[in-house]
Order: sequence, then structure tokens, then C-alpha cells
Amino acid sequence: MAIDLTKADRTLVNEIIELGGEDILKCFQCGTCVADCPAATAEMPLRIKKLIHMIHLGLRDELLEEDSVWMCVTCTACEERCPRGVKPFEVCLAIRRWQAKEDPTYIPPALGEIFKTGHTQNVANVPELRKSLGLEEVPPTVAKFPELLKKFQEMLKCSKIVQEYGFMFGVG
Amino acid sequence: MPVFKYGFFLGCNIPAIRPDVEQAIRKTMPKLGVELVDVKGSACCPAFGTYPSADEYAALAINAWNISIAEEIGVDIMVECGSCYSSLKLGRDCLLRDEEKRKKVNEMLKVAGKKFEGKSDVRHIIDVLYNDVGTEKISRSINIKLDGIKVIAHSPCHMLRPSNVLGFDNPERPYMLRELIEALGAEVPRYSREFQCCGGAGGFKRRAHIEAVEYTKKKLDAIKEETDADLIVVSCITCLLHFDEIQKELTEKGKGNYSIPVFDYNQLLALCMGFDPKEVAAISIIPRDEIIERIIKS
Amino acid sequence: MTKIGTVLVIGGGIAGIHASLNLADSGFKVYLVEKSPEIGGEIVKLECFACKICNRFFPNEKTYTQVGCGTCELPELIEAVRWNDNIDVLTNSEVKGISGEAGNFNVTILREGKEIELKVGSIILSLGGKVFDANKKPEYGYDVYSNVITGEEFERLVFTSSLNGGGLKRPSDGKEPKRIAFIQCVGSRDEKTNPWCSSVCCLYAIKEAIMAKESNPNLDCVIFYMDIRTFGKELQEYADKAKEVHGIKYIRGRVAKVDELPNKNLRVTYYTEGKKTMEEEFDLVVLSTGIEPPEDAQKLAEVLGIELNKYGFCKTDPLNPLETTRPGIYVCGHFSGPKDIPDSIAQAIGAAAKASSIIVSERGKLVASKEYPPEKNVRGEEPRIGVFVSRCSIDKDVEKITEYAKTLPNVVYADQDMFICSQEANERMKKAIKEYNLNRVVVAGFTPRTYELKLRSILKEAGLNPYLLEVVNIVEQCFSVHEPEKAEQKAKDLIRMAIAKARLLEPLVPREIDMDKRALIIGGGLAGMVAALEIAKQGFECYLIEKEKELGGNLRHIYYLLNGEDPQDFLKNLIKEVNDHPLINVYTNTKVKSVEGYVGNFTTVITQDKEEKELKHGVIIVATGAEEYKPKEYLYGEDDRVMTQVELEEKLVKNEVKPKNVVMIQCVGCRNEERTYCSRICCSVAIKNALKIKEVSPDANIYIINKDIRTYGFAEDYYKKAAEMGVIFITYTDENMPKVVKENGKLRVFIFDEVLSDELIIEPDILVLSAATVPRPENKELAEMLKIPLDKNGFFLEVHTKLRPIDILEGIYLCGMAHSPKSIEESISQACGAAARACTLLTKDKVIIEPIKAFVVDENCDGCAYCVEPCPGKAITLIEYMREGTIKKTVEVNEALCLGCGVCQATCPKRGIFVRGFTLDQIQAMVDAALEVG
Amino acid sequence: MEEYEPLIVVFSCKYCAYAAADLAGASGIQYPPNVRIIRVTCSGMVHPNLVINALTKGADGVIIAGCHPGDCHYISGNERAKDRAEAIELMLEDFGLEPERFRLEWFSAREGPKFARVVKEMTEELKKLGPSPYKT
Ligand SMILES: Cc1cc2nc3c(=O)[nH]c(=O)nc-3n(C[C@H](O)[C@H](O)[C@H](O)COP(=O)(O)OP(=O)(O)OC[C@H]3O[C@@H](n4cnc5c(N)ncnc54)[C@H](O)[C@@H]3O)c2cc1C
Ligand SMILES: Cc1cc2nc3c(=O)[nH]c(=O)nc-3n(C[C@H](O)[C@H](O)[C@H](O)COP(=O)(O)OP(=O)(O)OC[C@H]3O[C@@H](n4cnc5c(N)ncnc54)[C@H](O)[C@@H]3O)c2cc1C
Ligand code: SF4
Ligand code: SF4
Ligand code: SF4
Ligand code: SF4
Ligand code: SF4
Ligand code: SF4
Ligand code: SF4
Ligand code: SF4
Repeated sequence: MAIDLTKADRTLVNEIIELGGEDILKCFQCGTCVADCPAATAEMPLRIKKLIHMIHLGLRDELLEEDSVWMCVTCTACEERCPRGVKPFEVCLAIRRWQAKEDPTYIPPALGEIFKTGHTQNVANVPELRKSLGLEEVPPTVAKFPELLKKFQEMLKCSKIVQEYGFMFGVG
Repeated sequence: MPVFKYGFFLGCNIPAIRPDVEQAIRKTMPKLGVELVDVKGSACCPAFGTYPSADEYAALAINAWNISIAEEIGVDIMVECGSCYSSLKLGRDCLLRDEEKRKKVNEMLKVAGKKFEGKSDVRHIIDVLYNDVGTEKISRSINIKLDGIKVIAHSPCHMLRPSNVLGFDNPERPYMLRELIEALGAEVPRYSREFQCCGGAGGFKRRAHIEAVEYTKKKLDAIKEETDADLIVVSCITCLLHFDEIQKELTEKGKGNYSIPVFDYNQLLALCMGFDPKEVAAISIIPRDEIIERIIKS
Repeated sequence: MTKIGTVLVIGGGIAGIHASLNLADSGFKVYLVEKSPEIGGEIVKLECFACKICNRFFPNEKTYTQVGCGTCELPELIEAVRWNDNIDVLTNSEVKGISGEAGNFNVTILREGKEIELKVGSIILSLGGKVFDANKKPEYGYDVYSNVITGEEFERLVFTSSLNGGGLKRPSDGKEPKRIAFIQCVGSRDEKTNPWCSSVCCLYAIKEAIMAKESNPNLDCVIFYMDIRTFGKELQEYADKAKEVHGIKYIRGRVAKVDELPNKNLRVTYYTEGKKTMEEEFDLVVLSTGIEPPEDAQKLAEVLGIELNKYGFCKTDPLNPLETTRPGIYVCGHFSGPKDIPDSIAQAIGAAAKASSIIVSERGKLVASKEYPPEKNVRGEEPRIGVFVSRCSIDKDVEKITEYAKTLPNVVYADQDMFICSQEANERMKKAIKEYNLNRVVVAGFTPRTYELKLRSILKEAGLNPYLLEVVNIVEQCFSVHEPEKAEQKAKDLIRMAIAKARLLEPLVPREIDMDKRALIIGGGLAGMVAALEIAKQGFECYLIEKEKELGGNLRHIYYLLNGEDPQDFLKNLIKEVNDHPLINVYTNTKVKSVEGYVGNFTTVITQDKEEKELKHGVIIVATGAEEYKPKEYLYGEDDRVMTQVELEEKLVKNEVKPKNVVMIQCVGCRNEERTYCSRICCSVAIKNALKIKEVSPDANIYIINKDIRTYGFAEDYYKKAAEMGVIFITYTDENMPKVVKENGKLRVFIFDEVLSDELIIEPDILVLSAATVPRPENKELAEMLKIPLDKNGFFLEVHTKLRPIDILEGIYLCGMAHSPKSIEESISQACGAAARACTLLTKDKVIIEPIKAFVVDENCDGCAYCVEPCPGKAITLIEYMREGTIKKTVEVNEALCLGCGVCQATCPKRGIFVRGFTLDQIQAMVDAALEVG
Repeated sequence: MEEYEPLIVVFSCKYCAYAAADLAGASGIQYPPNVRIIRVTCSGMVHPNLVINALTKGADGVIIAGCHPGDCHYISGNERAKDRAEAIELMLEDFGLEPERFRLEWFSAREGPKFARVVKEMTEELKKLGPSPYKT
């Protein structure tokens, strides 16, 4: 199906720049970023170059559909080798942020977990194991200091994401 | 003997899933003249798939939170996990470069009574081992030499790239981990996918599982076909977990026999230093007993 | 201030060599300073053996393409420099200091530890460049994997493999590769290393792929590229034929990394649209490494007080491409930005014009004009032959050979010497010639190709006609290739053959034609005006012929350049300078009606306002330019919103458009079946205009639909800038051409987007066509008048596309877009070059015509005219005259046109026509001598 | 009896072909000493009579060597040589000479190895063929 560019929104690129994809306009579509991208081997591949092109063209709806960005392995090979200094990996994160902003169902649940415990894994959950190795039962992270965890949460409450989607974090 | 002092940043996976790595680090580093202090109250770095993927400022604030603790103690941070290294170091770099972001983030930190100044650097453990300690000292510190043992060296992507911010090793053909292993007396064979990513981080494995497994299989196959490696050594908890889990999955799915033991570098170092495997190399999916036995005996 | 008639040329590459030769040839003394032990530069390293692949492209057509490296011709050029009395070559030398000013500099040179002071009037920098160190791209594994090599190394590999016989051999194990990958833009177009485009690596990769294919047609060669940048004359055709004829594959996609497999093969990882990510195995990987500024540019710039550009190349201005920031110091070749050989040569010769024009008053004052003793008349004398045998590089004693020579008839003297080319040997030779009253000389030693010229001058110094010489090649073609015993026998035979010919040698006298010291320049555009002005500055009169009412050509319609600069003031000044110059006669509204004559003596009839006028002149410069194609495509002419780039530019300056949505389509009217070439400038022009639109309306959407973006050299910066300003680039292929329709009064552009693998629909307010640059339709008529060829696209054809980019024929030169499409900068360089070439003749009082030409033996010729048609020089005409009361038919040779090839001599059944120095009898004598059993 | 050594006369243009022979020398590529090179300006200069005379007066073989087609320094001299070679071949027949005794070969300046190879090939061929029937 043809893509009608009269319906495109060329402000999209500014939104992505705003969200951290600062160098996105420099891309000249050489394909280095795709070539060695692990996630580009997927059946529905992540082709960061294509996403960048879509953003240049202003294809909002299509970009929102592209959940391939969430496959990024974060290996940064693309960023290392991009000849134009586009920082495709940063663009990848920027796209995720944009999607999360446009459609909150994109927001990863791990955000809530970190808010609650300070960690993606509950480090306080394996006291016996740690003890058997001769370690402190609970490691000296926020998990061990409830007053610090509170401060940590206070800090995060200043962020837009917690303020807007408090329900996901069990606040507000 | 110069003494180095670092704040040991744990992250999430090490203390929760592979605390034996934590113990290996805690045991080995002081023997090399590296004193470790705790970064008390540290949190998730945060991992790229979390806050960095949804709210840049929240992510930077968490980075700053972690670093500010080290700044209070007056040490640089040392990390093992590649992702943690990358997240913290990139975050720090961004805050140092961008005054406006730094200001905003410090406003958030203020609520928690903290402040980011950028005084503390973030160092990967391989950087510390290679550049502060040096391979020579490591060779001198061990009791067991890995004669005749063939070890695959896998340097984590996040330790290497983007090299303009993170880099201390050659970003395309890292050699430091290799030399550190050679310092233990082992042989480190080359193979054609030596520099391929493990494929284990991020959402790839979750969202495109079949291809992700296939991707790692290629690397493992290259190891199997092109070398007769006894074990794989990494220095990233994510890589460690991934190689370990994926081999089991491949074997279970009948894709062949994948059973190369996987170690963190400090675990191997700890064994060579004569620490008790039950403390420093206790947890694994692919059985390591046999190779540990061989190491201890050699 | 006194001026010095000497020029210092720094850097002895192809550019430095050409600059030196032209200066020396036009009456200036030259010091050529080279820091390495040998002159020759980068090209010496290019071991191209697959010779003339460059020329072997269109074997069935009348024209031939020449795009190789020129290595083959280099030795001759180096010899010409070495034996030139007016060029002092200082190798192992570097410039340490400078004082003074334009016209009179004092330069300190450090030569092998010793300091030398030189006084020079002007300086030319031809420092060349440096090949990028591939180690800086570790992902390709150069220096780690033995089968990953650079383009430069590949050329050597092809050469050495061929020497050792058999096919190509890869470094790791000597195995013949079956698949070779070429990786483009290594160390170019890359923010991490060098952001500019190195301009030559696309060309050389294709050349090398063909070399590989010629060594083994079953080889698989793949070139991985981002844009193929074959923008030079006939290079697009070269790239296309490489694909069609040789089956070389092009894959668009920058290679991410190379890994080595246990069998030493290499796995190349890349992505190209329409495929998954790819891993392919190759036996050999060739990195097309780019060009960087020369090693010590920074240091030298400080010493000389010149500025470098931000990338470390010499800083120049598009309107003054040959000038550095310091008056009196000029630049050419790679050093002012990467460029190929023809562009380097054109610039070098142009720089010679610039460097000499500030010291014209000193022309001829410092050059050594040698006085020769009067020539001894030997006609009718019994041959008295002297034989000189050289021992150089022949291990064996040549005593026996010398003794043998003495036994041959007419030999009155024979001797041997250690080095025949040494000063002492030369003196002895002269002495012997006089003492023994020799009237023929035979020299046995190295190949005549390297020192025949030098030996001739020795004969002259000894008072002998220089053509009474025969050189015997007993080194390269004898002792180097045979066992000593057999070589000795063969050497004797060869000397006997030479002596047989020597007996029949006659003195030859080069013909001298009076030189008319005026130039005719056809075309009053930028190139024509610059050429006229440069010639006038050198003190020669010229006629500048322009068919239009006004001077200026295309430049009149260019209002800003890629860098934003406005060239109109420059143009106004140029026109004024030309009109005001007392030595330039401008004829506008004028056409050339006929041209007669040859070098030194042309007569041209022009018509100005129906009035005819006859002009006499010694040289011609063709500068007729080219024009923008009037498209037939994409609704051009049917809808006002469809326009060409030039039309857009006009509208933009006049503020007549302020578009919001713009589509530009590239390559309209060329790179297609009808016109196969690339117009070279239109990619830059499109970007220039896109940037202009963005300047006035930053929110405008601009889509540039292209096949490749060819912003070579530093223009790459502007390509990036355009992208950064939001200009969108979409590629198309011949299979998926854009479509334009008008629907409900709206323009609609349909283009298949490979990246999205979907069709895009755009509704632009204006559609801009980057129309081809096409040759002037009048070229054909002019070419016929001048008896010069056009290339198959209708541009004028130079002698050699690669090595002589300015010369068409002796006395006829070419510059600007009449040669091929090119930028203002390039047109100016080449125009200066054409002026310099013309001046090498204009400075002379006589044109000397080599005597090795055909002559007719009237008694034998019966006028059958068999020889007329085959003569490649079109030098023979059939004539009739009255002899003893009857009509005698015979032929006549125009020596100015005769090439001396001897085709006539071999065609004539009646012994009616021969070439001096190579007559049938002379050759037959050699054959007979060869057959005598010695 | 000593082995028969054929004598080959080579008419070589002074450009690429001669340069190729020089290059073989500069690179030290050995080849049989049976050739006698005669330098002419262009391969198109060689009159058929020169070839026939040589072969009937004692040469065992003749080579005309020029630049590759399209590469002639005299525009099209080598094409004339090519046309003439056909005529020469017919004349060989009339004179009862084997076609192997004459060759037209193209060289580029860098084809030193090819020059050596051609000489070797032809020498071997002529050895098999035996001396020219005109040899006394
Ligand atoms: C691998 C490769 C293949 C190529 N193939 C082709 C091709 O097929 N066709 C083509 O047209 N072009 C080709 N080129 C480009 C071609 O080489 C250049 O166009 C050409 O060499 C430029 O000539 P130059 O005289 O400016 O520089 P160079 O040839 O580099 O010569 C510069 C000279 O200056 C000397 N020098 C430098 N600094 C100093 C100093 N401070 N003092 C004194 N002397 C100094 C150097 O030693 C050198 O001799 C190729 C280039 C490369 C790298
Ligand atoms: C569409 C277009 C856009 C361009 N834009 C740029 C740009 O942005 N930047 C840039 O650097 N370069 C640009 N160029 C290139 C630039 O215009 C040329 O390099 C330069 O003008 C060439 O000058 P010239 O004298 O060779 O040719 P011309 O400008 O064509 O001049 C030739 C002159 O010769 C006259 N003439 C032709 N035939 C005859 C004859 N038989 N008798 C007498 N007179 C004759 C013509 O009338 C004309 O005045 C552009 C070129 C074109 C075609
Ligand atoms: S590597 Fe960089 S320039 Fe190339 S396509 Fe990817 S983002 Fe664009
Ligand atoms: S960082 Fe993400 S997008 Fe870039 S190569 Fe790695 S997986 Fe692909
Ligand atoms: S898991 Fe893979 S992506 Fe992550 S650090 Fe390890 S090597 Fe890199
Ligand atoms: S110019 Fe042509 S013939 Fe000469 S060396 Fe180069 S490729 Fe060979
Ligand atoms: S695009 Fe430019 S830099 Fe890249 S290979 Fe071609 S000529 Fe070289
Ligand atoms: S637009 Fe012009 S310069 Fe660009 S590729 Fe096409 S013909 Fe060549
Ligand atoms: S020179 Fe020979 S070929 Fe030419 S016209 Fe005279 S006889 Fe005929
Ligand atoms: S020598 Fe060649 S150019 Fe001269 S007249 Fe004879 S055929 Fe013509």
C-alpha cells in the first residue's frame, strides 16, 4: 500500500531529537547499523536505519506500530560504527521514549519494580544462598536501607513518568 | 605497593542471581591491592530497558543517585556487569556534557538530599585489572597455573562501546580480557566469531526468542567447530547468565550438545588463587565441577 | 624588486612532474624538490599490469576510454624530467625556510643533511596526499588478517602474481582467490576518521576488480559501496561496463565488519535493502582506503606561511583554485583535495601558468640554451662507424663483444665503458667521434627508451647529426633474460644488425615552422575568458570568439556557489579584465566559419554580424562549454511548476518562489541509454539549491530523488549539511523510475522507496529536474572544421583521457565543459592549464617538427592512392602535376600532420613512400644481418 | 647432432610491445635467446615483403608485435597490421610455409610475462616443426 506523504508529519523528527535522538538527521542510510545488529536477524527485524528514515519522512502512525525497537540488545555496535555519528542506539532509546509517551502500554513494567525495590531483581530474596557463600544476607544496596529507598522514591516522584502514570508505580 | 580503592557497584543480577561472582570479586581484588568499599544504598544502574527507555530524566537521576553515593565516599565506582558500566558511564558523560540536564537532575536529587558533581568516575573491572593491577602482578598472585587449558575470552559489548565514552580497550578487537586470561597460564584460542555479541541483553531474547537463540548458537557453534575450548570466560553478568542458559536450552531442544562451562573472570582468578570453589564458583547451569576439578589439580 | 625566472616545485608526483615539464618548456628554470629518493609519487606504487584495460573497453566503437592509472607512461615522463636541462631535481630534500615575497623568494632546502639556498620567483606545491592507515578501522582486520589488504597492495599483488606466472595469489597461502570483496569508503565519508570523500577510490576499486577479472574471468568480484562516485569523464561508462562486460557486482551497503575463518577466508557482514542481514565468505578482501593530507603538511604550511583547510589540505577558494593564501605560492594535485590523475595533471599545468605569469619578464633568462657546434656534413661519405658498448649491469666482460664489433665492415672504432650514461663516458664518446672522424654511432647497452634522447644530444655536442645513432638493447632484451653464453652470441648478432642499419642512416633535419604567436580561443565562457587572460598575462595576443552577445556563458546564470559565495562580482570583474586587456581581442556575436592550417600557422575565418574576417594564429583553445539539457521527461514544458535547477536558481534569487514542498529528481537526461555519462555537477547543484531553499524557508520539505549522491571531495560536507537541515534523500534505480502525474491540478510524484519497500506519494509545489549537462550542438561542425574528434557523447576528445587531459592535437587545446561537465573550480584549473600548454608553443619562435616522417619517392609513386585512406594522420593527398608534358600523379605528405607510423610504407606496392629513419631498406638490412650466421 | 635452434625475427613497435620486452628483462623473466627484435615505429609499418623475405631467406619464424587494439599510439596502425596479417597468412600458403611460422601478437607495456611466454611457446613450436624449408 502506498504511503501518502501529504499526510506525514515532519515535526516528528523534532520530537525524537527532543527525546535524545539528537543526531538523527545526519543519517545517510548506509546500513552499517543494520548489518551487524543482532536484532536485525529477527523474523520481524529491527532495522534502525529504516526507523530513522520513517522519522525523517514523518510517518507517525507507522512508527508507533514498530515495536521492533524493543528488541534492541543494546550492544551499541551500531553506534560504534555509524560513519555519520548518528548514535543509532540513542535513537533507539529515543524512539522507545516517544512510543512510551504516545502509548503508555509501551512503558516497561520493570519501571515499577525498580521504583518499589530499587532493583530489577529482588536482591533481598536470596539470603540463604548468599549466606552459604559467606556473603551478607542482604547486599548493601537500597534493598538493605529502607530510609534510603524512600528517598530514592521521592526522587523518582519528581520525574514526569511517575507523575503522569503514578498508578503504575503504586503512587498517586 | 600502590593501593587502589573502589566503590564496588553490585547492580541487580550479581547479588540476586550469581552472588558467587560477587564473592569471587570480593575475595580476589584485595589480594591484588584493590580495596573494595560498598556503595551503600546503590540501586539498579538503571538497565537500558527500564527508565532509559521511557524517561530520560528519571534514568539520569538514577545514574546520578548511584554515582553521588560514590562521590560522598570519595571513590571511583568499579563494576563487573557490562550493562551497569555502560549505563552509569554514559549517564555520567551525558550529565557532564549537558549543563541543563545536570541542573534538572540535581533538582531531582536534591529532594533525596543528594548531589551529582561528576567527581567519581566509573570503571569496569577489566579496566581495573588490566590497567591498575596489570597482568604481571596477576601472574604473580596465583597459585595454580592453567597449563593446557583452553579458554574462550568473551569481552562484553558494554565494556567496549561506544568507545569514545566507554572505551579503554580496542572496541573492535578487544585484547585485555584475553591477556588477563593468558596471565593465568591458559591458552586463548581465536575463532571467527570472537567479537560477536552474545545476544543476551535487551528485549531480543524475549521478543524474538527463536532467532535470538539461533544468533547465540552461531557463536557457540563457531567455538565448538573452530576450537577445542574447555571453558568460556566473560566479564559481564548478563553474558554469563546468557551463555549458561542458552546452552541448556539448545541441548534440551535437541540442537546438539552444548556444555561448555562459563565463568566470570574473577571466578577463574579466584580458583587460581586457591579460593574455595564452593564460595567463588558455586552456581551454574552447565556443570562446572569437572573443569574445576581439573583446574584445582593442575 | 628584481624578479627571478625560476620556479620551485615541491613534490615530485605526477602533478609536480607535469608542472615542471611545462614550466621548463615555456622558458623557466625549475627546481623540483622531492623528499623521497625518487620522483614519481603515488602512481609509482600502483603496479598496474593489466595495462590498457583502460583502453580496451569499447573495442567496436570508434572511441576508446582511458581510465587506468597511467603507470605505464610514467617512466617516460620521469626520463623527460631527468634529461631536461632546465629542471634540477633535488631528491631526498625538504624545504626548511623561506623569506622574500612573490617574484623573489629565498628558500632554504635541506638536502641529505646539507643546507642549500635557492632564489626563486614563485613556488608550486604538489605534495600529494597520504593513503589512509587502514589500522584505524579495526573492524576490517587489516594487519591482523593476512588476506585483508588495501587497494594499493592489491595492485602490487596483481603485478607480482603475474610476474611469477599463473593467476592471482592471495597473501596467506598463495591460493588463487575465487571471490574478492572490495570495501569502499574505508577512512573516507566517516566522521570517526575522515569525513570527506576521497574521490578516487570508487574508480580504482572498479579498475582493480577488472584487473582481477582479467587474470581470471571466473572470479567473483563484489564492490560494497554507499554511492558509486564515478563522476569523471567516461567513468560512468567504465562503471557500467565493469558490470555488464566483466560481471562485477555492486552491492549498496557499507560493510560493518570482517572476520577471519579458520581457512583464512573472510566473512563480510553487510546489509543491503531487500535482503536480510548478510554474511558472505570471500577469499580476499580489498579495502578502498581514502586519501589524507600529506604527512608533514602542517609543518610545511608553517614554514611557508600558507593556510590549510580544516581537514589539513591546502586551503584554496573555488574561484581561485590554484592559489594558496600566500601570493606567489600555488598548489595542485592531491594536496588541495583528493582527485584523480587527469584532474591532478590539469591543475598542475594550470599552476604552471599561474606560477610563471608573475615572472613573465624573466622568461628565457635563466634557462640553459645550449650552443651546439656546427653540424658536420656527412652526406656522401663512406660510413665510419663507432661502436660503444656499455658494461653497466652486465656481469660478464663485454671485451669479446667489442672485439667482434671491430671486425665488422665500416667499423673504425669500438670501445667499452663502465657506464655509458656517465659524464666521463659521454666525454670520451665525444672525443672518439672527433678523433676517429666517426659519422655513425652505435651504442649497445640499456634500452633506448630511457636514454636515446640523451645520446642524441651527445652526438649534437660532438657536431654530428643526432639521427646518425642506433641503440642496441643488450641489457633488458639480452643479458637480463638469457644465460651468459647464449646472451653473448645474441648480443653480437644484435650489434651486427644495428651496424647494418647504421650504414644506411642519413642525417635528418627537424623541420622548423615559424610560430605565429597569437592564440585563438573559441568560446567566451568562464574557461575561455580565463584562458585568454592567462595567455595575455604571459604577453601573447589572443582572439576570443563568443557566439552570443555577451561573454560569460553558463556562469551568468549562477548566483551562488555550494559554499554560499556569489560568483557574479567575480564574473563582472573577469569580463571587465578581459575586455580591457590590450592583448585580448574580443569578438562577440561571432561564429567560426572555417579553420585552415596546422600548428604554428592557422588561418581562421570568423563571421561577425555577417561580416567575415580572417585571423591568423599559432594555437587554438577550444572552450565552447556545454549547456543544460531541456528535459522531455516528467511533464517539463507542460506544467510551469516543473523546472530545471538553473530555472529554480533564477527564481530563487528573484524571490519568485517560496516553495513548501519540493521534489528534485536527479540524473534527468543522463546516466541512461541515450546519454550514458554522469553530468558530475548536478548532485552538488541540487544540494546547493536545496540549502538555499532551506535558508529562506526552513520548514520546506525537500526530497532529492537520486541514483547516487556524488558530492565528491569536500562537497561531502554540504551533503551532510543538507541532511542535517532536514533534506530527505530517496534512492531510485533504473528498474524503479519515479513517476510524475498531474491530478486535479496537483503534481503527484510516485517513487518506490526501497527502505520502506513501499511506494511514496508526494505532492510537491514545485518539481525540480537536475537536468544533464549536454554538449553544444555546434560542436560537431566545429570538430569537422578543426579535424579533431568528439567522444561518443559529443564532447571534445583529448589525446589521452588520463595522461593528457588538455591536448587535442599539437597546437589545439581543450578546457572547461567542452571537455566534459565540471565545476567552476575545475573549469578554471583546466583553463589555466590550456593557457600554459598554449604558451609552451607561443614562447617559441619556431615549431619544431620531428623529422621521423614519411617522404615520397616521386619516381616510384604512380599515384595509385592505396596509401591515402589508411593513413591515420590523414596526412597524404593525391596530387597531379605536369611532368615532361604528361600528367604525373603522385602523393604529397603534410609533415605537420604525419605521425610517422609507416602505415603508408607498408601499404605501398611500389616503394613510393618511406618513413625517414625506418625505411624499408634500413629495416631489410637489419633482417638480412639477423639472418647472417655470425 | 646439436639440437636445432630456430631463429625468430620480431618486428616490435617502439611503444607497448617493446616496453613489454624491456619489462620482461627488468623483471628478469628468462626466455629462449632465439629472438632478434627489430624496433619499428608501429606494427603498421611492417611491409608483408619484410616478413616473407625473412622467412624465405632463413628465418624460422616471424612475430609482429604491437599494442593492443584501441591502444595504438598512431590511432589505428595496429588495425592495419591486423588486416595485413591476414594477407601474410595467405602468402605463407603460396610459399609453402606453415602458418605456425608467423604470429601477430598484442602487448601492453606491463605484459612482460606475456612477452616471455610468447617467445617460449613459439620457440618450442618451431622446434617441433623443424627448420624453415628455405633454410639451406
Ligand atoms: C590505491 C590508489 C589507486 C589509484 N588509482 C588511480 C587510478 O586508477 N586512476 C586515477 O586517475 N587516479 C588514481 N589514484 C589517484 C592518483 O594516485 C592521484 O591522482 C595522483 O597520485 C595525485 O598526484 P600528486 O602528484 O598530486 O600526488 P602524489 O602522487 O602523492 O605525489 C606527491 C609527491 O610529493 C612528495 N612530497 C610530499 N611531501 C613533500 C615535502 N614536504 N617535500 C618534498 N616532497 C614531498 C611525495 O614524496 C610524492 O612524491 C589512485 C590512488 C590510490 C591511492
Ligand atoms: C546547469 C548548470 C549549473 C551549474 N551550476 C554550477 C554550480 O552551481 N557550481 C559550479 O561550480 N559549477 C556549476 N556549473 C558548471 C559551470 O557553469 C562551469 O564549470 C563553467 O561555467 C564552465 O565554463 P565554460 O567556459 O567551460 O563553459 P560555458 O559556460 O558553457 O561557456 C562556453 C561559451 O562558449 C560559447 N560557445 C559555444 N560554442 C561556441 C562556438 N561554436 N563559437 C563561439 N562561441 C561558442 C558559449 O556561448 C558560451 O558562452 C553549472 C553548469 C550547468 C550547465
Ligand atoms: S550507520 Fe548511521 S548513517 Fe548508516 S544507516 Fe545507520 S544510522 Fe544511518
Ligand atoms: S544497539 Fe540495538 S540497534 Fe544497535 S546494533 Fe545493537 S541491538 Fe542493534
Ligand atoms: S550480554 Fe551481550 S550485549 Fe550485554 S554486555 Fe554481554 S555481550 Fe554485551
Ligand atoms: S594507464 Fe592503463 S595501461 Fe597504463 S598502467 Fe594504468 S591501467 Fe595499465
Ligand atoms: S564514495 Fe568517495 S570516498 Fe567512498 S569509495 Fe567512492 S570515491 Fe572513495
Ligand atoms: S545527478 Fe548528475 S552528478 Fe549526480 S549522479 Fe546524476 S548525473 Fe551524476
Ligand atoms: S606512395 Fe605508393 S601507395 Fe601511395 S600513391 Fe604512391 S604508389 Fe600508391
Ligand atoms: S607515416 Fe603514417 S601518418 Fe605519416 S603519412 Fe604515412 S601513414 Fe600517414
